[in-house]
Amino acid sequence: MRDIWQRLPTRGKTFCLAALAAAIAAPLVADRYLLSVLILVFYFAYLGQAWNLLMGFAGQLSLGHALYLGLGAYTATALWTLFGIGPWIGVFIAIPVAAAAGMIVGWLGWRFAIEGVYFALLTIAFAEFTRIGFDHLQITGASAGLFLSVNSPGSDKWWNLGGGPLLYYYLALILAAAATLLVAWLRRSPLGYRWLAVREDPEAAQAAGIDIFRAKMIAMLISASMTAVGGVFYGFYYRNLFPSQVFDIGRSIEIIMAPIIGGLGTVFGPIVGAILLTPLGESLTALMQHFGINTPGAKSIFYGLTLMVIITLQPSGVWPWLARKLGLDRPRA
Amino acid sequence: MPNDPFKFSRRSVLAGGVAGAALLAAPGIVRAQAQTLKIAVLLPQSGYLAQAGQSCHRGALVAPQVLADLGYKVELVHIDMESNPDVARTQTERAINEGAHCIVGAFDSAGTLAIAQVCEQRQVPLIVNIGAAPQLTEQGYKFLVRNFPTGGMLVKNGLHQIQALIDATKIAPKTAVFLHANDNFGLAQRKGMDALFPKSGLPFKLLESIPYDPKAQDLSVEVTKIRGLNPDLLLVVTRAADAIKLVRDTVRQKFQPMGIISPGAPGLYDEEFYKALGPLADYHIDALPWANPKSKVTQALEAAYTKAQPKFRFAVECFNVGFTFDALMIAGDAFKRAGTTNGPELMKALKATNLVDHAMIGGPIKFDEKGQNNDIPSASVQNRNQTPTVVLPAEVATMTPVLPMPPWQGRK
Amino acid sequence: MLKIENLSVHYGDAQALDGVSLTVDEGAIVAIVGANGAGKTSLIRTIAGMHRPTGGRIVFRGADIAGLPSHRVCDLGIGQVAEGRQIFPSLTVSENLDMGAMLPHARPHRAQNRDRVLAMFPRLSERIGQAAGTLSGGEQQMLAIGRCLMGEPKLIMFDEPSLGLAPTIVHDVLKTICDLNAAGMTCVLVEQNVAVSLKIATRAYVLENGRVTLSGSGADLLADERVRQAYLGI
Amino acid sequence: MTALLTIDGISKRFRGLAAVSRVSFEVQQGDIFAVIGPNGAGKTTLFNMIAGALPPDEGSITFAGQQIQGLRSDQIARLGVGRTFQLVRPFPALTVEDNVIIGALMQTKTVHDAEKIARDTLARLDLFDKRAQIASSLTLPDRKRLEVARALATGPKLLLLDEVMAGLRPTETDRIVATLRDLNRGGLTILLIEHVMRAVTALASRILVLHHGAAIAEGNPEQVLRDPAVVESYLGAESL
Amino acid sequence: MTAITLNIIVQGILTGLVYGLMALGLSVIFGVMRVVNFAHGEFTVVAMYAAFLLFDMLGVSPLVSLLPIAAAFFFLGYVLQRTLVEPFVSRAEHEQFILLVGLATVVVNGLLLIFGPDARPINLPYSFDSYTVGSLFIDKVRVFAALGAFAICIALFLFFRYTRTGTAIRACADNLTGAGVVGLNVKQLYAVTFGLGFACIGAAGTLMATIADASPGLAPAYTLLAFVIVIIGGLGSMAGALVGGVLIGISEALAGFYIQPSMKSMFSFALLILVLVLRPQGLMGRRL
Repeated sequence: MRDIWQRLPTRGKTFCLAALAAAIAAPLVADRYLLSVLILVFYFAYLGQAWNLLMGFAGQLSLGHALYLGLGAYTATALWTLFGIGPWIGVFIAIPVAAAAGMIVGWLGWRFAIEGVYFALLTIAFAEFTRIGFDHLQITGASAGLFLSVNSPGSDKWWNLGGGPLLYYYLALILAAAATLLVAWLRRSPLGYRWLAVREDPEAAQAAGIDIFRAKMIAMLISASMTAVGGVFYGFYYRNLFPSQVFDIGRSIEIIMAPIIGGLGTVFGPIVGAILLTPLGESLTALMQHFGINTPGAKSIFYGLTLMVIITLQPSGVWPWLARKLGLDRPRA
Repeated sequence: MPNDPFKFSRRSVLAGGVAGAALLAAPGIVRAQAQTLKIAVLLPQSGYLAQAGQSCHRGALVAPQVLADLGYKVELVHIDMESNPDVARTQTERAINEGAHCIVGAFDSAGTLAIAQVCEQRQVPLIVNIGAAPQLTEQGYKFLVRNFPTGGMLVKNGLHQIQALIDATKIAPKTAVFLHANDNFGLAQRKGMDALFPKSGLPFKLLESIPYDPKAQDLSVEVTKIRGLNPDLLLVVTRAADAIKLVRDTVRQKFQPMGIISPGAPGLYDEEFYKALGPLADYHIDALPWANPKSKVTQALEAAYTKAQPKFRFAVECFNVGFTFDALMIAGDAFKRAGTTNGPELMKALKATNLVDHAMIGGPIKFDEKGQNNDIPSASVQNRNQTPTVVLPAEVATMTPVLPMPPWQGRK
Repeated sequence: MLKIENLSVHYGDAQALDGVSLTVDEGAIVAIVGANGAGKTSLIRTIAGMHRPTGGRIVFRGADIAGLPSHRVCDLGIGQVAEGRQIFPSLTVSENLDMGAMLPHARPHRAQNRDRVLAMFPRLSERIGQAAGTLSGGEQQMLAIGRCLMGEPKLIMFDEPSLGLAPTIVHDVLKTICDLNAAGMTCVLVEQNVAVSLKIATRAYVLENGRVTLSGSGADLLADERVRQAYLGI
Repeated sequence: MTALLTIDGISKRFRGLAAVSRVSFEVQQGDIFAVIGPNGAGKTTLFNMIAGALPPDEGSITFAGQQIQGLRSDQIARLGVGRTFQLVRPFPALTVEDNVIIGALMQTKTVHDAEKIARDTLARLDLFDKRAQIASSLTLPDRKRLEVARALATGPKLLLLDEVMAGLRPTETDRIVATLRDLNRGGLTILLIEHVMRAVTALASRILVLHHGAAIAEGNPEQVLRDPAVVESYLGAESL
Repeated sequence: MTAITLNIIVQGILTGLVYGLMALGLSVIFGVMRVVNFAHGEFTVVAMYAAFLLFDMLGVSPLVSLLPIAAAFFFLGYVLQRTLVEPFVSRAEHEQFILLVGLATVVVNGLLLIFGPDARPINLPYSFDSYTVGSLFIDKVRVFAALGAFAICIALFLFFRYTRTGTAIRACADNLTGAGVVGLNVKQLYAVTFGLGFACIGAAGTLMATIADASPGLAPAYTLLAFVIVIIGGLGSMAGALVGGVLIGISEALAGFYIQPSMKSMFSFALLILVLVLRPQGLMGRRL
């Protein structure tokens, strides 16, 4: 850990500390709306880190992370609503459930040498398969949804992940910060090096003694587990779940936007991406309203155009470019 | 050099960012003791619920003038929640920051519950215009009222209407099949059917309940399955686009039931349904809450609507428009009685609502302790000359019901 | 006919060719020898327009063709028999030949050229409807040469034409090159088989590390101790 | 001396073409063994089979007393066989140092130790000053050296080198030769494929000549290079 | 019972053929350029709207507007490739993905903005007719659409098989280096390929408009459906797209009938997973 810190250039250290301090202090000055936006920023930064681990570091494209998000969310909320098992315990059941799903996807994909686009489509297929499955799973309310009450005993207590925006704000902040630390640490760990090798050249990695299947499976394990924790947060933040919402391919796409736009395979990319994209959407809404434009869809058009422009101009993401500009760059990890 | 293209736009990006940040941070506008009630209307105007959301939105657009004429002072902020709970949640926060005293929305259950979280914490009342998931009023939200029937209530009233239709037309169906979309609304109705049909005493047998995937691309297999069962009545819960596919395949497969009746779901009377099916759209029946043609409020609303939205027909839109309007009127009424925009007091006034004159049929609007209005009866609405027409109950009907429906062949 | 001046090529940040200059006279066979990775294939592909040079000039019959796309270069009359033959395995022999004649200048004479090629390589006409991937290595090499001839080149660049072929077939291939040259075709030959290529070459260049380190007539280089040492250690 | 690597009658066919047929030889502990032959002779295929990248169709490969044919390449690497690729394959987007650390992580569990090993190895191969560069920006000779460094950092008992001198200048070749000799003196067994005869003659204690997949000669350098069959296969048909 | 089963299978085949045609465009583009068009469904819906407009304003039957729309889409695809997609052909998959997802977002919301959310039907005189063969009911429009799909597929097959441009495109797919070696104009051919893929989308969308109603909401579902079909049939294989479509059509029909309609696409995804695992190149695809 200390190693990571020492490796940062001085400007980077200042920058990190300042950003963290600002984030911790934000509720003092920010209003509730800004907080709710920041909650989303951290939430997407966190999920982006989880996905980035698999794609950015281990080089495996998953377009079905909604699967792990949904399984995490459903497991924890169902444990709470059906058996009164709180989320702090439930999360430790949600993680293995999602991780097991990840293992199945990974095992099927990598054992049978399915790669690139084909692997991506396999992940979509699993997510969609599960979505329809949950549409018929009566115990979690099937397609009619699973609901968490707000006034059952203890449901408003922090130990049951209930409460005001500050709880969710700091929780999301802690998740995002912890995920970033974890990713930074993993990046400098033997495991991280193995992933990079697998991403760069699987055959050469194998020749260097790396069991690439195992390396990919571990990446999937961690990524799916992290995503499941994000799912638990989602479930308790929104307090209702519908298969068509959480397992939707749109969710998966949402998760991967921030890291790609921010900078794939970088530690700060997912954060930068989330900081850009979520407020971009919100600002567009606000701007539209400000100028009295009430044309449904117009905002999304601008959003889509922005994505196209960014990926055309900065294919490796905004962060590497930004880091260069701010003098914070080290060679891309 | 490779960064040059970006340099060009940096300034504009910066400008956009600053403008965005300024808007994000816009401080809450003075709130207390306002002369008008500021209501934020959150609807899914884009995304997968756009069709219904935009229909509700048209209702919200004409409401302020009508309400002003009725003596209610409201000011509306229209927000597109994009069929996305994330957006619903942040935009609710923003709307309240910018001075909204009350929220109306949001057609979709997931979005509604995302809004409910915020409203509960900020003690700002949420009036659900449309949203049938029974759980909305079962989760213990203290700042939520719903002037819309639950899935179970819709089915219960719908089954009553079917009995009334059988009585009125003297048909004697022996069998029926229930087809429903397997989404949250459809499944809520299915649960209602499973619970209520056996107790309803209806004189026919329910052969099977068939769920279909609302994302499926065609319904020909479903129709073939139904044709194999050959029921007298086809009871359906569909979305508009699916209803078109359903009727088309039914006609193509030359299957001729006595009637296609929805026991409590919209879907058989949208404008796109008429446009797609023409004469074949006629004689299908929806049993659901409807605008009361005899009510003065409804008449005023219709007049205003017809003027403001010449491209749309009030008769077709009155379900979405009417419920959205009523939700706004409930808010305006509570404000009038409370005399303040203060959330808890407004909420107290809302709970004490006893609104006699409103757009949709039914008695005075009242809420139980959970915030549910339990008195929202259904009417039987039959498509006649490609217009939804109330045929039952008799006191609000403008035509008499026709069953069995005329055969597909030879319709003009 | 072809004059290369100070040509440089980079792949990303790595330099593949560094200031290469060479001349190919009309009717000559010019051999380019060098170790694997010395830049021979990069040179050929850059001339052919498949890579963009980062510096230098490629003058073909008086016009600078550096940076032109490959289809334009081919149309000017520079043909290529590429390393690894690069035939289209799932297309038939006939279709492969046709693809050689997609160049605008060669299109009108497709039929004659085809007859000529098939007369030159009778084996190909026996297999005309067969998928090219099913041919033997030698047949594939014939097809690659035949396909190149369909484009009516003025200059053919052969990149390792004997690679992976049995000795008797290597002999055939080299003989074909000599025959073509005798009929007036200018040839550039990159060949592992150093002795033979130097022997048939009128002029030769030794490429090391992206640079030309030796040049001279084929016979001179064949006698050069440095060449013998570099390639045989004797 | 005992045989570290024993190849016994291995063959490999691709679509009917015999890339390697019934090749047998032994590499003794502490030897530098060279495989030469013209392009397309099957040398790299042979290497790939030893390193586990390709399974042999028949025959056996014994390394340090254990049969390794059919094992995955990473398993073989962990048994102590390091390799380089003919077409160099460093991890392009990573720094030189990170490339070597990845190799070194096979010997050690901690990144800290791996870094130390990597730096030593880089110093040995004259790449220390370039350790912070991105691998894809290196020149070809540097990439070749990096390839060797990465293989070396895994701490192999047997090092398979596939044409690492190709494209190097004579002085550079001499330096690598010296380095390899040094490593060999330290106990490392080396099996190399090489075209640069200057290096082969300087290094190898035994040479195997492959031609069209078959072994046509084996022996010490003087014998082999005087063999007319070898000269023929190498210089090609002098008569045309 | 058997009659109904047969009827369901026939329906499945007909629907499947049209789905197959819809997937064809995706397959053509991927097979040659290795670019996955994530905006596939969106452009299919654009074609549906085009067919709707021509029918609504000028009364042109989709069976007639098929050709002009396909031609216009060819042009659209050609231009898109030349301007937007070309720089991305050799880029990483995820970059292509973001570009095309961005494009899809723009297209689908553009449609919403222009046409609104309502479904737009094309009511042909025979929209509600069906052929009765014994106890089978076969929809006329489905028969026409399936025949159209079949014809287009054959035309495309002939184009690729027997024209020089078609052969050249196959050559690019077969060996890109080889294409450069013989001097094929790869960029041009790629643009033609993209154009052809789009022409397929145009034709498929037009035929689709006769059996389904155009609405923006359809787009993502179409993209997904096309993926499933193409992977099952084999990305890049023309016959595979039709086979995949028919297979999906039949399996969904049977699963819908014998198991439960709402679970029918689950079987498509299960089939997809099975094919990916057992035969990743797809049923009719070449080895990867």
